[in-house]
Parts: sequence; C-alpha cells; structure tokens
Amino acid sequence: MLKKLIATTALALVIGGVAEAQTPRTGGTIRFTAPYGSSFANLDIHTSNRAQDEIWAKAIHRALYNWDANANKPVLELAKEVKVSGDGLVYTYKLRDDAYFHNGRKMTADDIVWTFTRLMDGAKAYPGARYVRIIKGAIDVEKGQAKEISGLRKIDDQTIEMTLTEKVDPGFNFYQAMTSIYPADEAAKESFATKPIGLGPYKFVEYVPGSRLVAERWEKFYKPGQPYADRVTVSIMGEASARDVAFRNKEIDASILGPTQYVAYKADPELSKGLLEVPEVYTRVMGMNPSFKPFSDKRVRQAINYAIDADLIIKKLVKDKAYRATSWLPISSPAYDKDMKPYPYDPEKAKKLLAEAGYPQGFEFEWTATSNESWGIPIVEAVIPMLEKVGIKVKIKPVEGTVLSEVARSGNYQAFIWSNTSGPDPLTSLKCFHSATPQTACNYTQFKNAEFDKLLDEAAATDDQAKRIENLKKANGILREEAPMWWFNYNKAVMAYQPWLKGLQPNATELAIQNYEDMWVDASSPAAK
Amino acid sequence: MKFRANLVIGGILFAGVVIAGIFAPMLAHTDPVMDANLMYAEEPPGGAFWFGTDAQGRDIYSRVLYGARISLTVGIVSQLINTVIGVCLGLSAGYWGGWWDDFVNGLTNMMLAIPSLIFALAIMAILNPGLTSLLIALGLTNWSFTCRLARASALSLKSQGYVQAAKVLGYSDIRIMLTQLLPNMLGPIIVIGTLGMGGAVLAEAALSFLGLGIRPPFPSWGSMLSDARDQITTAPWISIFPGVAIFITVLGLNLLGDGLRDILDPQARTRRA
Amino acid sequence: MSRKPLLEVENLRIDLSVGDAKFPAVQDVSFTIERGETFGLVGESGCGKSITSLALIGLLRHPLSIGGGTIRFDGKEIQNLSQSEMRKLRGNRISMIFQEPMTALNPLSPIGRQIAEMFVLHKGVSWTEANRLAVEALASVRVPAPERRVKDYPHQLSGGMRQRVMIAIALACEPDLLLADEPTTALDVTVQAEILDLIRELSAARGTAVLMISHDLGLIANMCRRVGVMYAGRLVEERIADEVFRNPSHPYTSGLVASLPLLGARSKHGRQRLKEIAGVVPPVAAFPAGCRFNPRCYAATELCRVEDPGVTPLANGGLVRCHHHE
Amino acid sequence: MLSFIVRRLLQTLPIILAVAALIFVMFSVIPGTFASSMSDDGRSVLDAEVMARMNKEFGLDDPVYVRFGKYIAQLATFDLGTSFRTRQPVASVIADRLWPTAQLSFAAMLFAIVVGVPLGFIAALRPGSWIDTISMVSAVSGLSLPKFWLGLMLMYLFALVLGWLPSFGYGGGDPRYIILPAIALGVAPLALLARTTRAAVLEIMNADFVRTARSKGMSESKVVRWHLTRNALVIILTTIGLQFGTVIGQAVVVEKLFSWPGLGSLLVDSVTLRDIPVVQGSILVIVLLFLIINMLVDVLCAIIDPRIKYT
Repeated sequence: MLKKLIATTALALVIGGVAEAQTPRTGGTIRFTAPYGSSFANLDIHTSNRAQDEIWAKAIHRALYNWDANANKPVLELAKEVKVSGDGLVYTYKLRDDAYFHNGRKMTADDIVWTFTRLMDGAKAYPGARYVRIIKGAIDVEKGQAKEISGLRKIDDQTIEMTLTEKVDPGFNFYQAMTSIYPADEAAKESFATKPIGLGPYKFVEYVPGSRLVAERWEKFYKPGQPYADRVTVSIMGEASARDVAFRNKEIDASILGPTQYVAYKADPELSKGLLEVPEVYTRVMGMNPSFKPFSDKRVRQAINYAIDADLIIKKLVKDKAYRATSWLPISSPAYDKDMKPYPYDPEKAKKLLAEAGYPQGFEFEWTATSNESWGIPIVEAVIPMLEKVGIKVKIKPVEGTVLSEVARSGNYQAFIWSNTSGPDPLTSLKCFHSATPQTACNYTQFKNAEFDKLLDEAAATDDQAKRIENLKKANGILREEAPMWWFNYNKAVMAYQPWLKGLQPNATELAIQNYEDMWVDASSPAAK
Repeated sequence: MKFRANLVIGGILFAGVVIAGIFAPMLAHTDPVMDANLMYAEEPPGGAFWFGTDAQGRDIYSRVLYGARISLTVGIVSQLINTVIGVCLGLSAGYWGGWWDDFVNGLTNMMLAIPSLIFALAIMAILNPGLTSLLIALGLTNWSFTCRLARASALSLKSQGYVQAAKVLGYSDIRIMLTQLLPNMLGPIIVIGTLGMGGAVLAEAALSFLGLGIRPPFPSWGSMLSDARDQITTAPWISIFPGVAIFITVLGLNLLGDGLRDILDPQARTRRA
Repeated sequence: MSRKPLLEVENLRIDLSVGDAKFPAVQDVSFTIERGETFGLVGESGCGKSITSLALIGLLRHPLSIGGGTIRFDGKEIQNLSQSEMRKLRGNRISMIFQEPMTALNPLSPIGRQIAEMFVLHKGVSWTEANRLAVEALASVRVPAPERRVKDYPHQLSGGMRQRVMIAIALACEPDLLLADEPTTALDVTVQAEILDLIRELSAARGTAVLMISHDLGLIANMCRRVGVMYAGRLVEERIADEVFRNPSHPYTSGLVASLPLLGARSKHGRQRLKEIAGVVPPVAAFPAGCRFNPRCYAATELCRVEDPGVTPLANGGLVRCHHHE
Repeated sequence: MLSFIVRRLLQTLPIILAVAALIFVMFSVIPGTFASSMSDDGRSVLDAEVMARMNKEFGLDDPVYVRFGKYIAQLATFDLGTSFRTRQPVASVIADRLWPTAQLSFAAMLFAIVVGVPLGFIAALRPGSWIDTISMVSAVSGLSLPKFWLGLMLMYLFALVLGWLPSFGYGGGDPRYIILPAIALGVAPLALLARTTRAAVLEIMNADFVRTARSKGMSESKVVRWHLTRNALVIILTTIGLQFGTVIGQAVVVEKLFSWPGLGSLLVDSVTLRDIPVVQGSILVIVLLFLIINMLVDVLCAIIDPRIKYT
C-alpha cells in the first residue's frame, strides 16, 4: 500500500512537472535509452515508423503537431494557430516565425510543402505516406500522376492551406515523427543522411551506428529558455537485463521496465521513488480467426473470454504492469467506457457456452505467438491450463514478430496473440474493425458487423463531439459483446528514472518518446556538468 | 591402468543427466508444461518446490528434469546428423577422390568459413523457432571437422593392404567403406561427436537468447535460462538451476570427450582443439 | 691425462615406473670404455641398450630413471650430477647421435643454426662466429657447398645428409665420448657405410671414444674393438669383438652370430635356433625368473629357470652371464 | 610469396560465390518481409498500399530467378545492394559496424592469446601439477558456460557490485568499455587455446629434436625458446585462425548483450527485421574476414615453417 502511495506521489510530481516544484536547471546531459531491441534504422526519420527511431527523432526533429502528454491529445507545434473551414475540410495554418533549422535558416511554408511532397514519393514508399494521404491530391503524387499535392497550398511564407479528403483531425496524423518537417533544400543533399538538420530542441552531433546518438542544445529553439540540458545522448539498449545493470549502476538516466523489473524496482526503497507509470494505448489481445470453424461461433469466442482468468495472469505473471481490458479501446481513450465491465472469470459459463455451440468436449486450436514476455508465449503458457479446464486444447506455434504481423494480415492463423495500437484517436483505432477495412490493413479478425459499421460511419460524419464519443462507446461495447478477440489487457508503461532527472511526461502513446526540451537534470546527476 | 579422471568424472556427470532425462516422468513432481499454476508463481526453493517455481508457477525441479530430455535430444540428434553427413561426405570423398573429393572439399571449406552459430541463426529464422528446426539447424552446420577427419582417414586407409585385398575380392565400394574403412576411423569421430554435443547444448542456449531457440511446450534449459535473465535480481533460482544443468551437461560432455580422446585417438591431441 | 678408463659403468640399473611400481628395465650393467676406444652395444630392440646410452648422457625422462649403480666419467661420478652440471658435459664432452635423422633435427630451424648452437652454448662465442664455425663443421662432415647448405632446412636434405649434420653437431665441440644410437639404421644401405666411415674417421682424428649401439652385429664387428651384448636389460656377454664372432659364449650371442649372413658362419643348427626364438624380447614387467633368456634358449636347464646366472670372467678376457657358457 | 597470396585469394573466390548463392537461396524462402516487420510490434499499422510499394521498391515482387540474377550481377561489380531499412548502400552500413566488431574480436582474441597460450605452456611444462590441473579444469569450465550468461555475470560483478567498469556500450574509444565484452567473448577461445597449447607443447616436448637439443647441453629454458616455441606456434596459429570464425559467430550474442555496435548485432537486427541485403552482405563480409584471417595465418605458418610450400 505504502509503495503504491509512493509510486502515485512520484507520478503526481512528474505530471505536475515543469510548472511547479523546482525551477529547471540548465546544463548537464540527459542520458536517455532506446529500449526497443534493434539499432536505429538510419538518420532519416521519414523511413521508419518504429518507436525506437522516434526516440531520437524527438530530439532533432519536430512535426506540424506534437503530442501533449498531459492533455492527452495532439496540439499545434510548428504553427501558432489554425483556422478550420465550416465543412471541416480546409485547414489554414499560421506558422511559427521563430522556428529555425539547425543550420540557422528560418522555417517557411515551403519546407512543409516539400516535406509532405517527399513523403508521397511513390517510388520510395515512405511509411508516413499513409498520414499525408488525407490531404487532397496526395494520392495523385504517390501514383506519379501529379508533381504537387493539389490540396496543399502555400499562401505566404508563414501561411499554408491544407485541404483534406475526409473530415478527420489532422493532428492525429501530423504529430507523428514520420511526418517531421525537413529543411527543403538541405534535406535533398546527400550529407543529410549522415548529418540530419531539424527543428528540434537539440542539434545532431554524432551517431555511432548501433550504439548511440548524441545531440547538443539548439540555441535558437523556439521555446524560450528551452531546452535546459546541454546535451542528450540516446543509447540503444535492447537487452533488458543489461539495461537493468546500467540503470542501477547510474550509467543511464531512464529505463523502460518489463514486468519482472517493475516488481523489483517497486520493492526497492530507493528505486521505487523514480517510477513513472502510464496507461498506454496498446491493447493486448488474442485474435480469433472466424474462418476457423469453432471461432466462427460468437459463443465460442465468448467462452474463451470467460474461461481465462485474465486478472490472475495480470496480477501474477504481468505483475500488475497492465490494466485489465474490457474491450478494444484503452483507458486513456476519450471514448473509454468506465462503466463497462470486463468478462468475468467463469469457467462454468464457458463450458455451457461451448456446449451450446456444439463443442461440449471442447476442441483444439493452434495459437500463433512470439516470444514476447508481455504478449507472447509466456502468456499463452499460463492460459493453456485454464483452457484445458474447459476442454480446449492449445498447440503453440512459435513465430517471430515479423512473421506474426504477416500471418495476422494474411489470415493464415487460427488464433494469434499480439499487442496492437488502440489509440490515441478512438475513431481511427476502431476503424480497424469496420467491415470496409481489409484484413491486410488492420482488420485482422475480419470483423463484420452492420450495426458497428453504422455507428462508426455516423461518428465520422458528425460534428457533435458528444454524439461521436457516444457512438464510439457503443461500437466499443459491440466489440466486447461480439468478442472477435480475447480482451486481455492494456499496457501499463513503466519508466524508471534517476532522482536527478526531471520533467518527464506521461506520454500515453509511447512512454519512451519524450519531449527533451521539457526535461532537465539537477546537480546530483553524474553527468550534471 | 592409469586413473582417467576426466573420463570418469565426465562419464558420471553425463550419465547423471541421461538418467535424469530417462526417468524424468518418475522423478518429476509435476508435469513440466501443464502444471502452470499462477497461484504459486515465483516461489523460492524449498518445501514442495525443491528448486522453486518460475513466473508461470511451474515446478523448476520438474522442468529441469524434463529439460534434460530436450538438451540430450538436441545434443545427440544434432550430432548424429552432423556425424552422418560428415562421415558420408568425408569417407566417400577420401575413398573415391576426383571431382567428388574436390566438391566435398569446397563444401567443407565453405562450411568452415560460415560461423556455425550464424548459420544456425539463419536456418532458425527460415524454419521458425522450434525443436525440429533446431535439430536441423544444429545438425546441418557442424559437420566440417568430422568430414575432414573421415576424409583424411579414408585417404590413408585406402592404400592399406586389407582394403586393397577387399577390392581384389570384388567387394563393392560401399561395402568396403562401411566394413573396412569406417570401423577404423570410428574412435576419433566419436570423440568429435561427444565434444560437439556439448557445443550443441550451448548453441541452443545462445539461440534462445537471440529469440530463436526452442519454444514451448518443450522446457529447454536454454529457453528457461534465457527467459529468466531479467529475473536475476528478483528470482535468481529460476535461472540458476537451468544454468547449472547446462554447465554440468556441457562440462560432462567435454570431460568425456577429452577422456575418450586419450583412449580412442591418442596420437591426435593437437589435431583439433 | 689419467690412465683411468674414460667411462666406467658399474651395476647400472634403470627403473621403469608404472604407477607406484618400479621395474628394472636395465639391471647390473657394467662396462668400461677407454679413451679413443670404440665400444659396441648390441641387442634386439627393447633390450635396454638405447636407454643405457640415454642414462649416460643424463636424458632419461619419466617414467624412466636411474635406479642404482654408478657412472664414472673421466674419474668423476656423474649419475647424481645436478642438471646444470650435467649440461656442461652434455654436448661438450659427451654427445650423442640419434637413430632418426628425420626427426632428430628441428624442422623449423636452418641446419647451420642448429650446429652453431653448440658453439654458442659451450664455447661462448658470438652467433656470427658460431655461424662461421658451423660452416667449417659442415665441411668437416663432407657436406658439399657448406656455405649454402647452412641455410637449408632439414627437410631439404637427404637422410644421409641429415645424419652428417647430426655428426657435425655431435662432434662440434670435440667431445671425449660420442654415443651413437643406431646411427645408420634408418638409412639406405649404400649410405650406411659412408656414415660409419665418417664416424670412424672423425672420432679417430679427434681421439673421441665411441659407444656404438646397434642391433646389427655385423656393423658392430666392423666398427668396434670390444662388444657388449645385451638381452632383456642385462649385459650377457662382453668381449673383444673378434672373439665374439669367432667363439660366442652366450647362447644368445651364438644365435645372433649365426644369423649373420655376411660372415658365412651360419650353421644349419644355429639358424634353426634363431628361428625358434624369433619374436619376442619379454616386456620389462614380465622378465622371467632365473636366466632371462631361458624361455628362448636351446640349452636351458632347470637351473636356468630358477637361478639367475652371475657374471663369469672368460679365459681370454671378457665376461659372460650364463650357467652353461661355452 | 605474393603469388601465394594471390593464389589463395583466388581460391577463396569459389567459396565466396558458393556462400553468396547459398544465403540467397536461404533468405529467399524466409517467412516475413521487411514491410511486415515494420508492424511487428503491433504499434504501427502499415497500409497495404505502402507495403506493396515497399516490396516493389525492394524488388521483392520479382520472381526468384530474376532476383538472383540481379543479385549476382550486383556482386560482380562489388555492389552489395541497398539496405531496405537504412536505404543506404549495404557496404556503407556494414563499414560502420566493421571496426567495432574488429576491435571486439581482436580484443577477445588478444585476451585469449595473452592468457591462454602462457597458461597452456605453464601447464605443459609441469604436467600433472596443481597448476596444470587447475588451469585445465578452468579451461573446460570456461568452455561449458553459455556466453550470454557469462556476460551477464561479468556485468553484474564488475559493473554493479564492484563498480570498476562500465556495463554496456561502445564508449567511443574509451578502452574501459571493451574489457567486459572482450572477456565474455574471449573465455571460450582462451580455454581452447590453453588446451591446444598444452597438448602441442606436450607433444613437442617428446619430439626427437627436443631430445637432440637437450643432448646438446641446452638448458630447459633455451630448449623452450630456441626449439619448442616456433614449433608450437604453428599449431597455435592454426587454432587461432579457426577460432576467429567461432569468435565472430559468438560476437552475435555478446554484442547484443553489451549493446556493442558491431556486425553481429547488425546481423541479428537485420535477420529479425528481414533486411535481407544487409543479412547477405554481413554474412559475406564475415566469411571474407574469416578467409582473410586464415589466409594470413597460413602465410604466417609458411613463414615459420619452411616445410609448408607456397602452393
């Protein structure tokens, strides 16, 4: 209890963040880590959609919008204001006039036009293209039918007009690091690949491929007085056990924790003071393939939800580093229904449902899973005995992440367990279950429900925020009832930080991605100088 | 006779592992796969759980015992495959010579040049992680030494009188290879095989670390050790016992191999490290 | 110079240790070598003649060791000398030629260097000087073009040439005693004579005494003034060479002599005896009781099987170890 | 000598080609593509359009024989292709990682040689002594430990408990950073080298020419220096050459554990993310490294041992 209290206080302190508590200290080095396995792809953030790469990109680059972790929504970053037309399709941005690239040149509307046009280069297949595609005419560029995006117009150096193809909030698209604004001419040069120039708070100093990236304070950053620290180093550290040693050895300032370390850190009187816990927008699920006969029956899918004691798994195996899932939308989603209850653990009910569905003796299925500790085979291993109790036998099919993503997209599975983004925009995220969304996009369970489609279409069309949220809540409720998946949990991201590191933000989209300009290190840091 | 410490100690250690594997169903307390019970997750050693329990609440003692089966299977089967490949290629190449010999030689040099762990890693990625894939991956990547040895022996043996005699008697080539040449090179080949078994057990652990090892339902020591590496500070017993099991097995095999070499292949202490 | 013999070996025993047990591989061996004299030791392989020579130069290594007796060299007992004192004798005053010229030379070192080492070790000269001396030494063993040859490696030389190099090494420091352990066994017959001539000639010129060890009685007869015949770790007969051939005392010696084709003294009788005994010298751990030759001896009696014969002096000089010597 | 090297280089050519063909075939049937790897963590959703364009850009939708032809044509011009992930030439991607791997492997081998060879010598000069027993038992033990486990233990002990050394990272030239990974990587070759050295020295100790050397009146230390070392060196060098292959292979594990930015971790990342050109390139470079090192070893052996002809 006490530990929990300490953790919550720590959380409160951090969220309270910049404004209160202490005055930020200038100087020193922030020693950050990139914990997600592989090395950085390269120094062109347009080519990578990985969280691992966004971690360094946040230091060097900025996009049109940024994610406000405290408000839990995208906010304008490179523009001072935006005017939206009555039909909600034309956005006119007044750009910042104090944003300078690291070579000293001022950002203009041309840079934005250039960047978005680059992203639509069909021959290059930039992953950010899917976000820019909401601008009218972007697809023509991608297909090579046009040189310019017709819906993107420079009015003057500091004003730009954007016409969208549908009524969505472009903030959710253009806060992504994949859409970072590049300096138009410089980025075309070859040297950009080795020495990136951006608008971010830190300018690039050095990159040792596979090891770390170093950036130093950009004096002309547009936020007054920021950034505070002189330098940021981002070390690539995929190995959790090694990261643990390095953190305890005070070689790094922050570390993302897995379940086992979460327990250890919570139990430690010193380490427990520096834990930041955030409900992230990832939903862990077991997807069931409707073309596998037993799973075509709703009752069987529900039975699975009843048969698994998810709370016990979360408590014992995931070590409370997760929140019980009720349906698809996560806790931090604006359309999350607080009154919705998760499926209770009820093996008797499960047996009954199975019997009704014609499987009184149960059945056997093949469960495709990776080795991930939070949403892979370890979870499946804990589930196996529970399903065994209601007569369902499980055969594990181990695969790598890459294969899992292909298998889910091709439908070549009976069941899979995965972690999927379920935010931050509830509408976008729920669209993955719209019957018009192909399996190859993200409707992995080929979900098809007329009522659900209608609710979603209405939500997309309406201007009434309350109605939209109401519709999405209902749609989310249908998902719970129809149970195309076993709703397991929402990730609780936990970051351990050293006592001298201040200003972390509870970023629900991905905790490891931080705005470095809001952070500082106080004098007790080994790298305070 | 001289007391051969390495042979005896290695033999005892290895025999222990074999016995543990064979009698695992009798010695184990619980089923290593099905008896996950989260109510007993991460119990320290003692009481009903001699070696404690793991994160899924499974009895580590039982899992380590069953793990012996996996590790022995991995070691023995993969080395058997290696030995068969190596002997077939090497023996025939040395005996027949000619273009076949050149071909086998090139193949061996190529295999030597690709580090076997990297080769195995690639095969695992292609075949998807799992026991069968691992047996194939380790069985296909470590035969070059056996092959070289078999080839060299065949070359030196084929000019021997009794082989020539067998030829004159009209024995078929295959028969000569199997009955005249093979028995005379078996000793050193067994030594290489024994040492290679230890290597296979370690390779399984390394591949598990890289996320490409054996996956459940098999309780393999490598994956147990690798999965538990984050828990070293919180629940060290989960990794200590499989770690010790790997160490004992590989140590036993290495000592056994050394001991066997002294007996079976005395003149070739320096031929292969 | 004293009148004493150069080398006196008395009751030499060499033990073979197997675990904790010790077996005498050589026992009760006594002989003397005068200065400048060539003494031959003959016997089948395994009889202990080679390890006797190794004992003389202090190169017995585990599991072999001197178990008793004395070796007096130039009046001084050397069997208990420290390693460093022994080293001063080795190569310098006692040197040795081995059987296998193929392997007795370091394959990775030029032969000149291997000769020159002797001068650096014992004469304390510089390497430059030693290399010059090595050329001379090579010339003295009649290797053609020695200036060029010194740079050659052993594998570039023929067996005979290599043995010449060995002789050059052994005689480099003009030793008092040369131990030649089967120096020609591994060589072609045509080369053998050349090498033997070389040894004889050079040792005579330097006044070096030679202990010639061979299984070839004919060779010994050619080279040596006196001969010792060894069997199963014992010296069974020791006499002037001519006497041995003309009138062997020990049945084993008779057998050996009878088998010599060149001397023509082969009797039908003797040849058959040798055929009968052909094969095995008993292994060290299984020496028979009584006379060690008794299982193979045509004249063996009950006495031979029970009692170990002592050494009997012979009328015209020499010794024999047999109950029934002729 | 030069012609020897040239000839040896030419001999490696078929091996390189065979390896290239083999890994091409292997990785043409690997499940998953680079595009599918981009959403493997379930975080980002890639739309089918972008994926299709990616596969097109990388030429993955061509038939296998067309790809193979292109690949061989590229190789013929010493072009390793373009990385899917970094979108830069594979050669430059590998070049960035080559030096750290070279540093680590050489440091590991140096450690193995500096400790292992003398250990083997000492053990062989006193066979059966306690020092012989201890060093050989530790050698076998060193061979019997999983590498990542050993590395983790070293990390805990020397970084966390004792605080002597940094636990991870490249350190940009600071030599303290290389110590722990080099030890973790070097223990196995150390053990093998110690054992080989011991066996080699023991064998040579019983060689006839060593007896000859002793009969010359040479002290044991001179016997070792003048006659034993060079002969043992040939065997030791050959072992070192072969061990380099193992070390480069095992570096995959150690580099991953210690966040060492070498070829090994690049290879594992690239396999995981299906960046096939980099995988193929890395393996080819590793094979080439191995062949070059062993060629150097052969040249050294030929210099030391006059019996080896330059053929």
